[in-house]
Amino acid sequence: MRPIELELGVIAQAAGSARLHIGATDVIVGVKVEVASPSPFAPTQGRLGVTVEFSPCASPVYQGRFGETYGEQIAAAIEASLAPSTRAGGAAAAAAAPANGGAAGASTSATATAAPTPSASGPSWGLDLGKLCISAGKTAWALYVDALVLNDDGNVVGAVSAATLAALVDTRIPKVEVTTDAAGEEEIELDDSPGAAWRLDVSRVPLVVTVAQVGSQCVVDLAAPEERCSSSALHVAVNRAGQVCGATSSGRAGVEASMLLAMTETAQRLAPGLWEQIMRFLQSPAR
Amino acid sequence: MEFVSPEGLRLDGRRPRELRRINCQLDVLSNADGSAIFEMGNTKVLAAVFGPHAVTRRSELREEGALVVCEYSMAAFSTGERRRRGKGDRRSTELSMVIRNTLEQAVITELLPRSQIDVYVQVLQADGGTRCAAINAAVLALAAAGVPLRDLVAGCAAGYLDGTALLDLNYTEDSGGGPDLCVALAPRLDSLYLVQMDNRLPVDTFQAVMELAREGCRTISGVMRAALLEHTQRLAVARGITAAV
Amino acid sequence: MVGVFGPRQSEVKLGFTDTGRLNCEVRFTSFAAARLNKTELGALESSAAAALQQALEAAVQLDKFPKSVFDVSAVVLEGGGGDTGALVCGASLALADAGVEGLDLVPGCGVSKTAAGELLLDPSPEEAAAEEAGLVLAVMPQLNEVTLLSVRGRWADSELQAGLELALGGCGQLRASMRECLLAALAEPRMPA
Amino acid sequence: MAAAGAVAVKVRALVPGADVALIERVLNVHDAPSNTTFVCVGDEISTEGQEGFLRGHGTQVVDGKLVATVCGVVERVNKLIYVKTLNSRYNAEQGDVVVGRVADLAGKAWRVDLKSRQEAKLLLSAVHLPGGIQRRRNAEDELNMRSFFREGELISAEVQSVHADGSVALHTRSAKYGKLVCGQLLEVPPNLIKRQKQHFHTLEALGVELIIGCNGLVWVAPLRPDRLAAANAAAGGGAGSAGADEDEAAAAAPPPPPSRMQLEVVCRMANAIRVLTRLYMPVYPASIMATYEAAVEGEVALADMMEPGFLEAVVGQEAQRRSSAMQE
Repeated sequence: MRPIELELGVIAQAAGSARLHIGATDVIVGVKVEVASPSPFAPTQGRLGVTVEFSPCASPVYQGRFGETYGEQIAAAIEASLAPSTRAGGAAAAAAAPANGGAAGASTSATATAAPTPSASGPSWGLDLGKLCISAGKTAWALYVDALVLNDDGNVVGAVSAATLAALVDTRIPKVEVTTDAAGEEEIELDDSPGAAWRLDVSRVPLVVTVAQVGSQCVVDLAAPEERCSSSALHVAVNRAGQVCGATSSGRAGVEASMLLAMTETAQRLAPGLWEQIMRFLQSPAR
Repeated sequence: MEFVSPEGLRLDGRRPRELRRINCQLDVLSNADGSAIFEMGNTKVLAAVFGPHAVTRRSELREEGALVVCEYSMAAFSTGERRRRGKGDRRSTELSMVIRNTLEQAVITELLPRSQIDVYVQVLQADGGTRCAAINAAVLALAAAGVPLRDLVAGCAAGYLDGTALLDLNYTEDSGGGPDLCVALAPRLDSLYLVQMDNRLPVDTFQAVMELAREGCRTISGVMRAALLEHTQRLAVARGITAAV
Repeated sequence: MVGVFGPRQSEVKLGFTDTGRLNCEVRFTSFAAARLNKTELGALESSAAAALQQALEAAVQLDKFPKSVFDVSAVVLEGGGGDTGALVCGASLALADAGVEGLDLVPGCGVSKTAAGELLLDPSPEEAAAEEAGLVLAVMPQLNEVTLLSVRGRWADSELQAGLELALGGCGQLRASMRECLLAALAEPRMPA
Repeated sequence: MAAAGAVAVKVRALVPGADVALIERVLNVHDAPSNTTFVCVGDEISTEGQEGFLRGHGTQVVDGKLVATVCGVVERVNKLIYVKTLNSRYNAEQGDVVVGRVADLAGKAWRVDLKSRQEAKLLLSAVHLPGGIQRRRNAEDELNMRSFFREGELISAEVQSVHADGSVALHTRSAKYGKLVCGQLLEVPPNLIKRQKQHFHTLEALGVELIIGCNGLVWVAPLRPDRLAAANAAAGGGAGSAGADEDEAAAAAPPPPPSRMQLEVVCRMANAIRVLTRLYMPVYPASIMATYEAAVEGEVALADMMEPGFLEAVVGQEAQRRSSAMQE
């Protein structure tokens, strides 16, 4: 892989941000936190939203709305890697709804229990959205991860994923206290002092690695011209332990099943080392 | 809310006639023909220029001069409150038009017939005065791309709050409800390329605010000039031009 | 329900290509996705369309249709679990029925992993909602080439392999029934359009 | 860039403007001789001591004073004063060797993207017909244009003429021009390229072919002894392999696949050009070779050529070369 260059805290207005260069690929990720109401499907969890935008600065082809679908696809892959339940679970719950609704009429609780409920210890991977809850069913932190691609020289997915990890490490969330006043109304007090802020636990956040097929070889970290030569690619989310936490395929041609497994394995071998390297850099005093 | 303290200091500790800290970086993107980051306090704007190149849509081809295309977009994380701004919302479209109009006058388009210049402005951080910062970043990027310009146009905002004319408003001052004047000036030609103002302002005060904004433009233009000169010199040395002479 | 239109001439503004193009569009009926609001529905529809396009693109011999476009529009009448798999199967059948040259039929199906580590082929909505991890696979069985793979949740290596094999087997079964269905349709006299 | 399985990933701090700082530090920008005048947009150019002047490129006259319209270096040739920009798009001149990508077909011509100010056209009548037959092009040839060059393919050509409105006409009426396959394309700011007598270079000792297009596109490919013949054959219709270019993957393409050694040399050469581009240094055979040899001597791995260590070494070498040139 090409060397990765990272810079943290580039956006003053964001709770956490990172800029990342890999080759000439240049992405900025900003994380914002806001107090919002939790999703009705998961009242005890914070919200998570991921967007990926291509700046027209990257290339004139991204002028107007072009590149939005591509951005959405990347965003979906990153979002699925950060939290198990938001998008995939939402779709599953939605699919479950008519079936349950038909059987039990007004029983809305049926779907609520059917929706994936992470155990008390939090989900097995990704971010623990339960920690983002302020008051069950009423208020929770909404975490917005916004990525901006300033230059596309290949491996955008990997770059966005790594930058997201770094930005999440950089993120500070203010402490809040919920007090109940006489009328039973809940009030939220924000403690704005930087010392009182807490950080997210990123130890379970997987990295998304793109493995592409060029000819009959598995290749990682392609530059833009190389990307045009690859027939298909697999974006694999792998956590630090080397376990697969999700995958999506892309490309115009089919892949043989054996090749698919080889690609996954490549990703599994690569990602833990990458994860450790990034964390070591982020924790090093040199920064 | 008090915008100017009795000691004559503003919310961020500036004097009324003081600009924020300016920082210019040139050639920050490798793909673009010219690019620049213009920072002014907490406002940070990136501009990229592609071209001049052949027109992409033949119907827009102009025989007599170059076509300037502008797109202004704000990053989702750029504002204090996160707001999902789709591309092409009304504010962005309006600002794209404003920047385009200003730049079309600044570029000597007659020299580049039948061609097109794309200017993309991306706001990375917004803290008031993005309009002017966008113009400044775009002019820097155009100069870095070697596009002939009539003058080093610079933009600056000024306002009038608490009975004082204030230079270069930040976001809090901008939303303070007072008049806000945005000016783009060609310092050598001493001609105005853009004047925009909202809210009302007595005519005699307008003169003072206008003069202040023009003063600000001259100062900014000077800073931009220094940045460009230094950059040019670096490039020339790397290229061995000076050594050869 | 899937309809295929085309091949038709490509719009001039998109420029020349020597291969064809495939446009996919997926809509959910209002009762198939009653619990979603507009934006969520939009996101679901566009992601389903992207998945469908990806699954079919490799199978349709687009290089045989220069300068032309196929429109594949699908409507999900009722979401009963495994929507993506069903979409791919339906669209592939529709393409074959429309006489579009393809490399193979593309069956697609899903596999769910329960919390206990059991693997379930073609999960029902309840099973899918309770799953710990899942995957969707679309494949060209005759060529043994995977055209779409989407994995969610955490998998151990051996589990993933077993899940893939199970899904491949499921796709094989699907292909057989899809083939029969097409042959039966051929045998029937057609109504003139 | 690396093959799968290589896990060593370097993560380090991003320092904006590191390259520029490097140049400044090593080449002593501020100590540079100041007998050249730099100007910025809107600066007045002194015309003192000159009776009358001729206004050249990059200048305008405001109130009788000469004012720069671009940033750059002031050049004076007799009475003519002009400003040379250091970074701008390619301006075509007759006889230039260029490398471009076929954008699309327009009637009897190919539109070629040269990364220039205006589009360039390669007329059907400006290419050799198969077998070198001399005749008028007919409608059939027009229909078969794609068998010569397709969209997206790279070609080398020569500027035949520049029209008054600035548009460019190309020709490939020589065996050395034509389609380019199996190599790497590099983009260099055109100002870094000097017009020279020779733009085609074959480095036989290394087995590399180098085309330095005046428009800033540089082509590096493994030298194929049969290239000239192949070029003719390709022009002879029925060109098979299209699309995939500028990649190592292209090594899989037909006649004799270049050896791994050759490919490495090509990559090293390409990286040498990338290094020069990044450091804003002129790109011409001698500078490319110097960088290439520095990498070979220093035993710098292919992937490490873009690392700060090597960049510094290259700048240092350049500084030394200049100081010795000054002493002479």
